[in-house]
Amino acid sequence: MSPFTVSVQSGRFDAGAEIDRLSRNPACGAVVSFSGLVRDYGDRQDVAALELEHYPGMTEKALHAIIGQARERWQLQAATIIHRIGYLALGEPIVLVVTACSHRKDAFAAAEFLMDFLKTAAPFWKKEILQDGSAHWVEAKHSDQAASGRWQ
Amino acid sequence: MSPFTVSVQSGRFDAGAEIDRLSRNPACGAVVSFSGLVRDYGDRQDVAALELEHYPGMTEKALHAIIGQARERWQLQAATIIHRIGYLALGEPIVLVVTACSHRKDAFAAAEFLMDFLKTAAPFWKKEILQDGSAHWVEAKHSDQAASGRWQ
Amino acid sequence: MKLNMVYFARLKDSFGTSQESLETDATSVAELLVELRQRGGSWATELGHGKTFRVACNQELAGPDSALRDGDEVAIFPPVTGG
Amino acid sequence: MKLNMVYFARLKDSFGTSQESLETDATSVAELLVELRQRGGSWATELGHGKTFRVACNQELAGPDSALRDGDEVAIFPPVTGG
Repeated sequence: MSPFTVSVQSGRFDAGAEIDRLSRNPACGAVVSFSGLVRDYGDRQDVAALELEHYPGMTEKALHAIIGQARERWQLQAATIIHRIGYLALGEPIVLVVTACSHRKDAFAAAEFLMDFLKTAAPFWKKEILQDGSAHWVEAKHSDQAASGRWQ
Repeated sequence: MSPFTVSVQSGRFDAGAEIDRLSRNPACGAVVSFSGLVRDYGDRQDVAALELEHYPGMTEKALHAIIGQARERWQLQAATIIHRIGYLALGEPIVLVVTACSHRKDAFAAAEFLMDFLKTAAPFWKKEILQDGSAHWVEAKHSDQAASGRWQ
Repeated sequence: MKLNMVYFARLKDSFGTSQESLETDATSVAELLVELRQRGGSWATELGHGKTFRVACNQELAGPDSALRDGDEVAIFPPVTGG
Repeated sequence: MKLNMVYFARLKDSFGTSQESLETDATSVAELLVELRQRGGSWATELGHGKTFRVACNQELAGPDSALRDGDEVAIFPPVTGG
């Protein structure tokens, strides 16, 4: 199995299992993970759940391309990106990024880079479902554009 | 239980369980973890294991102080630091830092800050045990001093 | 020539369709957008100047000058909001 | 006055002891170090000028000017290498 994996799935993921898997590489002294969760304060205060849509086919390509960019910048020994789609209730995990490097600075930088680029270059869209049952598409955040821009 | 915990222990830790515990806070949309492992290239190429010594009493104080400094800088909702002591074979996890914040930028920055300061301010010392059975104390790295210096 | 058009998220809802087969003479993304805006209604509004949207050609992000070829899969969607 | 001295890691090995009760008139960390260096041998070597080590007083990092009081726990150790 390649040390670089991406997955788009509706089911939950196991962050600990992914960290353990990437920790088995004897060259990796540093493993960093990021877990993103459905919060109760997106564009609105009364969010009950999210509905995640994506562009099948392009999504996987985009995630592999983002990992490729990270590998050009850092000594990245292994990386995993898992992104969930479909209906996700409040508190559910949405996204997991795990990076494994020889040195902690690289592992931190690569994980943050992967998240910043995923947020601007991977074709996922969030719809917020409110407690009254109404729903709306989330607008892209300027802060996410700024976060990916700082790597250029 | 306080959302800010430190532990100095000889046994293994469960990174996934700590991430899951910090993910239960509904205000936290972002959880970052760092796992540090015994590598096969410390000061020498033929390292078989580490022996970790610490200063009981001061260690826990120092780790809580480091968390306190992080809380002054970022909106840190919860944090865990677990550091192992005693004999640790190649590939074993040594240290775990987990941070939970509303925003990913804060969670990444706080986790990296905790690691950088732990490496320079928490009284732990590594002894490398080589494959031939000989052992020596690891020298402090200039790069670790530089890493903590950049936060000032 | 024929393009396989796909739409996502808010644009899919506005246009009332998620995909269509489009017979066109447009040779670039910019020309294709001119043609789609001429449909009026939500097409003119959503793809109007000053509106922010993205175009992908064969599942890679494309710019106004990107060339189009027969059989291309062309996607139009809002800025992404995953993660 | 009396200090409870503790030593760690390489310094513990060099000094051949991990702790001792020390009767002293030193009122600061700097004065204490002068006194310890006068023991000669590994004390003079390890605590010599140009050597890097840390001093903690009552489990908080201390500097040369830190005052010492009867009953203080004073630790001397190499730069830390955990994590």
